Amino acid sequence: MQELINRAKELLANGTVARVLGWKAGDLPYNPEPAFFTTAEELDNFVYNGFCGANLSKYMIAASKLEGKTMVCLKPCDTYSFNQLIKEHRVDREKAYIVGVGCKGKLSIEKVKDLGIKGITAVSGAEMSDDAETLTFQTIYGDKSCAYADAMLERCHVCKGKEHMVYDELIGESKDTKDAERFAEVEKIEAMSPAEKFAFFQKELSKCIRCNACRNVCPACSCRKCVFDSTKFDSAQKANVDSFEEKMFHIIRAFHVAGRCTDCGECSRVCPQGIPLHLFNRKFIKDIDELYGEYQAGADTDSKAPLTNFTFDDAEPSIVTKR
Amino acid sequence: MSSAKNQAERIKEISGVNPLKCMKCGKCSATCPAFNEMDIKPHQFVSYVLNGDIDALANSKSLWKCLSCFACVERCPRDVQPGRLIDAARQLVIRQKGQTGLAPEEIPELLDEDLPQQLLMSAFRRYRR
Amino acid sequence: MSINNEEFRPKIVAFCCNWCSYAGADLAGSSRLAYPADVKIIRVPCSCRVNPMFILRAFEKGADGVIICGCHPGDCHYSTGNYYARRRMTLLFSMLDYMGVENGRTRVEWVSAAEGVKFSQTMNEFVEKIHSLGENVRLGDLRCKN
Amino acid sequence: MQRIGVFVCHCGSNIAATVDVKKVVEMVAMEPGVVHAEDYQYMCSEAGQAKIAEAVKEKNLTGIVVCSCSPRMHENTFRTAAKRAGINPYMVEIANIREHCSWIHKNVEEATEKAVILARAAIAKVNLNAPLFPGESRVTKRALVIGGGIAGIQTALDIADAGYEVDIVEKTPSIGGRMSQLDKTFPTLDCSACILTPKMVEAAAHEKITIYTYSEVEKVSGFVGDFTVDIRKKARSVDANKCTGCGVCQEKCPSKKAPSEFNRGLNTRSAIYTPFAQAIPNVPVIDRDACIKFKTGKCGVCEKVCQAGAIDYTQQDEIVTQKYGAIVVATGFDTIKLDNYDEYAYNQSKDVITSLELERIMNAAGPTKGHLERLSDGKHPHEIVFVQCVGSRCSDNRGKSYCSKICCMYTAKHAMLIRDKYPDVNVTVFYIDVRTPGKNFDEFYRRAVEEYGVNYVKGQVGKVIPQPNGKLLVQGSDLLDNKQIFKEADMVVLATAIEPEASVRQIATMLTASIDTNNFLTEAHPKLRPVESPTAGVFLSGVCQGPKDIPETVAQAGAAAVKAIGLLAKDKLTTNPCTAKADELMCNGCSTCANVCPYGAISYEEKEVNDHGIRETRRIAVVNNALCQGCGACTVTCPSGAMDLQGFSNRQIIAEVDAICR
Repeated sequence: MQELINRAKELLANGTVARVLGWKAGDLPYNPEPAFFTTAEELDNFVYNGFCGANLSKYMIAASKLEGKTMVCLKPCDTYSFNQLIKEHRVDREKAYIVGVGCKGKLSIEKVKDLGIKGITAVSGAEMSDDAETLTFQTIYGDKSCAYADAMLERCHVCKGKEHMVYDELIGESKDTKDAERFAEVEKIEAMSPAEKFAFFQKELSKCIRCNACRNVCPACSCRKCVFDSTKFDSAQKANVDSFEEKMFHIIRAFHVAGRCTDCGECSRVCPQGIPLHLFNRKFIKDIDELYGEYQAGADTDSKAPLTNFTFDDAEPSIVTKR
Repeated sequence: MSSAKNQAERIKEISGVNPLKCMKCGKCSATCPAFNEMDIKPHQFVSYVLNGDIDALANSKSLWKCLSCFACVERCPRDVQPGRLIDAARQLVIRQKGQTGLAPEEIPELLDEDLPQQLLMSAFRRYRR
Repeated sequence: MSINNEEFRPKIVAFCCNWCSYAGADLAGSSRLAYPADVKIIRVPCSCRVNPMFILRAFEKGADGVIICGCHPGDCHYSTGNYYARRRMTLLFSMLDYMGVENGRTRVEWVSAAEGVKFSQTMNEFVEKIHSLGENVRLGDLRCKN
Repeated sequence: MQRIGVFVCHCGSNIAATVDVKKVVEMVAMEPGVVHAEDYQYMCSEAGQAKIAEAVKEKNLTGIVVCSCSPRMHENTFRTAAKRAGINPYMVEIANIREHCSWIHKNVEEATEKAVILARAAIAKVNLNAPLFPGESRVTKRALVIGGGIAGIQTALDIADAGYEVDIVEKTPSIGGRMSQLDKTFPTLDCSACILTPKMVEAAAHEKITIYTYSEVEKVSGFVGDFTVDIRKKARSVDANKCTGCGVCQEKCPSKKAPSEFNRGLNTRSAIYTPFAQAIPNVPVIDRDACIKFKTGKCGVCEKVCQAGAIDYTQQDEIVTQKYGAIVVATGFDTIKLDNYDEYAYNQSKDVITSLELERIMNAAGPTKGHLERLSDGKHPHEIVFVQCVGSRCSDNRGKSYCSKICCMYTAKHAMLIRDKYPDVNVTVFYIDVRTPGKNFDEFYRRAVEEYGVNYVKGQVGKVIPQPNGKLLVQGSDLLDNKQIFKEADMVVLATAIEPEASVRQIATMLTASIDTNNFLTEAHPKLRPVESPTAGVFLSGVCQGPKDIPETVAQAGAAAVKAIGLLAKDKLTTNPCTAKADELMCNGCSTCANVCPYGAISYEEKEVNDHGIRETRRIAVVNNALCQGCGACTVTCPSGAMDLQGFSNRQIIAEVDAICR
């Protein structure tokens, strides 16, 4: 972390960048938040640890409009999102100085809490430099600990790899934390009966409070004006009644990002209700991989996206009933 | 009359053939190896069924002269398949006669070693429904 | 199909592309090839104009089935529209299936301007299928409030 | 809110017999926005249109809904009527209550209910319509004719005579097509070559006509008035500018084993060849698959003997790119393959031939120099059997469901010519029906029977069995005598079904012209627009549209030419205003829409926008209205919904959905 701060100060000092986009400490030991830093003094608040899950790519849309370059800290999986935004002309590569930061898996405070660890006052073992396999917590109920891997975000268990897809320089070591099958959860649902599937999604979606956190954090949901806020489809957000967007919001959102979603998992991470929203996106990814060939959004900036492409002998929609 | 109509419907149902598709080209009769043995010719079968003249069909020699070789079925350009109609008429007659069928246990005894396979198959086609 | 007032009368929306399927429906009409009145056709320029939102909207408003008809692949008036539609609809249908919505409620069929018979047959089949599935409750009920 | 008038047409009894039009009027009058509703016998009539004008004036209408036949039929009529009445033509919507309602339903209550719903959907849409204004696009005053048979030649001549440039693209080394392969023509028995050759020469000599033989259309882009076409000129290996057409190369060529396409493979030709003596251009091509020089590198005889030095083994395919305002398809036909018809023994006996092969045998330039002889042993036949409808009128999947139309007449011709030239030959024709509609056609057929003694037998042939003695045993039925006939014939001639030339499917795809399951190109309207494809600017000439004989083909070729001329005579075309349009404030500039646009109509501009007080420069999608054809692919692919289609907007379609589902 210190290496990062030093480098950031250096880049600010020599005028390479006008600001730094990273994380600063939050009000609790486990909730650092994205932040811009413009001076060396401010950078003393910079943090980078296991709780810095936030994908900073989307902030670069706004930063691309600012004067001068921005140093942005991107984890390996964040770089897919950044590439995808380059492809869609939403960020300016020239306005970014990308520091590819090391990552050994990010942590989910929900998972920690689920392990029965509550009332946390301090954490150790989450620092980037630590190679500790164990997290130790000081809590108001005494010291507690758990395995690092047990507290990781779901997305880190299906890690896309430790390589950065785009960067100007790399700082820190990364680790491939994949220890589960990416589509295992999707397959589990696919194997259910229609009634079970329906019950599953009804239960999950019933939790939704339409806070729009998933949409707001999603790097693919970068529209200037979301269709759900527009009058063009008669689907503008209205009172919380039994209306179209209430029911269809998540299907439509998943469809809108299909072929563009990098599976960064931010939607599920930020959902205050704990809805596994990635299951929608990942279903599309699985279908795309199976029907149209493997495709990883954001792995490059020039390939044709699956939904803006076709082959003459693509599967017919009736394949859905046959599979 | 109405029973004749019913019988014609029954034949259509058993055979799965739509005699209205016939364009009266006569290729069935042109191709039939048992043509000379028949009093009602294969192409006429279609019009007999169309006209509901089932009694004549039921009493015809042709019904029992057809070899079920299905050459007419094979060659018919309109998918009318006169062979299937004849087959169906035969079914109808047999069903009306009632208990003339063989009991399964009687069959092995009746089978001749030298019986051509083709004949067996043909009988199979004829009686399988 | 006999109709009595007690019977379930499905609401079925058919999106037909202007160049092939709508013309096919016209041909079915001028050839007097009947299909149930439950089917109502919306004319779109091309199957690729059909936004998944339209389909979900229809279900949300009470449709029991939605069918999308376009030119046969390779014959699209706009060259490639139906290829895009094919991918979109495949993914959408797969998603609906994944969420436990009976997949028989959605269908894509390629019907050319010359295929009046196919149009009528397709609609008859589709209506029959919807009848067998009964009223559509699931889609309208996806997010139950609690 | 619009002020909408709804007009419900009875269409005589076509609609009124199944739809209670009065009830429809009553129901729609209550719809929001509707200020006027009436019904009338024939809305499309002069009087019907006057009613619209009257209501527009009296009720100050801003939108019109006509409940009538398909918009594909009369949308234009009512748009024009609206325009005359002073309303923007795009404020009209049609509810199709005939093809989609009255004609397919029998129950009045049910049909009326549906008609009301369809009308409501149209009303809901009109409520959201906005006036649209067509743009203009230019017309390139040049036509392309694909196919150099009699259809293509005639179309090209007619267009050229009207003063426009025409290019003919022909796949084979010479123009002339199937007609050049025919010996005589019915019902006059003119020599085919004698009437065709002058036309070929005229086309070649015409200053407005450019002929690309041995060439194929490779790529088509653009739209009516402004097509861009890539033509692949295949390498002839002969320099057309130097070649004098002396023919020595063909004589001396040592490779003479390639089957002659012109003679239907009945004999062979040299590797360097012109298909036939009157070929135009009279410039040979080297068949590189047959040429010894190309296969082994050794030979070069043609190069040595060519006085003009025209042989060029290094010649490459060349792509010519040209712009056209109109395209005429005249790709013609071929006979079907008989592989599925084993019963006729076509593949087993050389003496079972197709009628087109008989044409070549009868022709003086054919494989037998015009002598009627058996191809197996060269013997003179005494008994010939003709079989009609081979592969035509078949509803099984072996043949074609349609009648090939020309066979009855050419068989009568063949029978007559054979009986005339060789009175010792017995001719029997097995027929299902003899179809002779056409001027002097039935008389012609009767002459074959009455004057020439051709034996017509009503019945089909079931099997042709080659005999050890070389004869062909024909087993057929005589339905009138109720007999089965066995006839020993020396030759059997099959009236083989014709089908569209196989390459037409690819061409149709390139042109986005619709095509039916039999590979015939679809016409814009089967009765009223028989020579136009539904794709604007594409016209149909000859058998590519449906089976026809020479006079019909020539007539249709002329009609297609007139349609093309009508288009080329215009300086500007009005373009469809139902084009895509991006909402500047919503557009992300993400380029997704451009990726799916088949016309390259979308580009991006850095544009200064004012988004509720925020002024900034943004990358914004801009649609070129002249290029956009209004498919709507971009509208669905656009993640933000910024892209919308005028005339079929998201809100309009959703309003229709709501109206239907409510």
